[in-house]
Amino acid sequence: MKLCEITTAEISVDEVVSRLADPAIGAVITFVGVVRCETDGRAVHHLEYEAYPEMAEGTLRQIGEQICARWPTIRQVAIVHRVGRLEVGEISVVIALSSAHRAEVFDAVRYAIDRLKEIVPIWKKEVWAGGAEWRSEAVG
Amino acid sequence: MKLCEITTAEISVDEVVSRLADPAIGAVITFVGVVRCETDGRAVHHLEYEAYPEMAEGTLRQIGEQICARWPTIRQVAIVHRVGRLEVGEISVVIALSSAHRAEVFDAVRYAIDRLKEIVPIWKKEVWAGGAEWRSEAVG
Amino acid sequence: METDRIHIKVRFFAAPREALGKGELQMDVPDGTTVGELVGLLTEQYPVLRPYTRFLNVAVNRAYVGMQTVLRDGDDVACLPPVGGG
Amino acid sequence: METDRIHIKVRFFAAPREALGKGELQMDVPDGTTVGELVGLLTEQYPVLRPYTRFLNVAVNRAYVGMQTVLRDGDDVACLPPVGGG
Repeated sequence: MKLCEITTAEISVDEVVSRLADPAIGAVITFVGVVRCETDGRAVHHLEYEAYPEMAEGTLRQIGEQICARWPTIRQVAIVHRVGRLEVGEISVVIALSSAHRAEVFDAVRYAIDRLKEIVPIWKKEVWAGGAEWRSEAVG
Repeated sequence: MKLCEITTAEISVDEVVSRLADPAIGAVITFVGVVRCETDGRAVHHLEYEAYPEMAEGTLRQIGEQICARWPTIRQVAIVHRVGRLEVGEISVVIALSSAHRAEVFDAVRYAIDRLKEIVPIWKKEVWAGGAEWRSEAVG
Repeated sequence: METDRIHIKVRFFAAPREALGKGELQMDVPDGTTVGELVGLLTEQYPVLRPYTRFLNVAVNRAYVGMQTVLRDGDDVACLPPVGGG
Repeated sequence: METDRIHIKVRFFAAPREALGKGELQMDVPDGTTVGELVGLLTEQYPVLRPYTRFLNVAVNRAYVGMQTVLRDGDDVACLPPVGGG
């Protein structure tokens, strides 16, 4: 089972956490991204995510490797991002980090989501009542 | 559905996250506590959790209310703690916090798990090959 | 002349529950008894509780209280050893 | 005498993909062409890409590269607008 994956299927947090299964872990932190009904005051109808999957899975794995190098208490990192059409309330991404104890995992998961938004080739199109727009953290 | 609960049943992270369902949320952070095979060099066979459930659910709700008061960007807090006999690898607790955006939720979930370990009337007995011991953060 | 007495329920958890061999006691104590005095009485009547009493927190009717709190008839008292959830 | 030419695949995503109306181009470019020169060529041949090119990152064979990188025959080039996952 891959630790990092781009998928068109619905994401289960339990399933992503189960990818980290290991009797030595005592804590898992997850970040769950959910499609919001609203951005910048505009009512979102749905989102369309597009990825360059052959590259995006590798970029996700790199983020995982960087985290394990930077925070030695992190045992493993699983990141699953969904692409395609997503409705409001659906899960777009789950990032799960495991460690023996709870300290330090919080900083690491924050790093993971920040990097994911910066470097992983995934794009998001917001579709609202009167139109649609490709959105990124970097510009706009 | 209760946001905070003491249960004897297996915990699903997805189910706990679903308690926060709300079209205005964009991020959920979860802390997942997992039974480790080892503490302080001793091989754990299993754990037994005991709670004062009538009080523990109220204490969990208090932690949720304190978080919402202290971090206004947090919308809701769900905390589910399992009691009874738990095997290595099973989930003991899930803490889930929702917010419109991802900032600030990390500090809040760290606060939640620290307070849970300090004030909620739940006790943990470690059972290893040669014996058993009630453990707490405070003494021992 | 007899002192007025009140009836309370005292609950035990985890290690002291196991030491005592039961999770609940029904007790009659003198009216005006404080939580601290109750803990003293318990240690006297049940020496097996002695190793645990100095670490106990006490909740009355599901809220943490101080040792000076005066008990009332019908109170639900819980003797809480150091907690260890998570 | 003819300049040697190389064959590359160029992929597009998100807004520039929609503007172009397709996700992939097969192109023959002069041997020695850099990534920056390729972006220039694309803007010339497909003016519809102009609003996007100054924000583009380019990956060759699934790794980010700089604009000075020289392309080779068979390269898999991807034009990546600013990402927005999460």
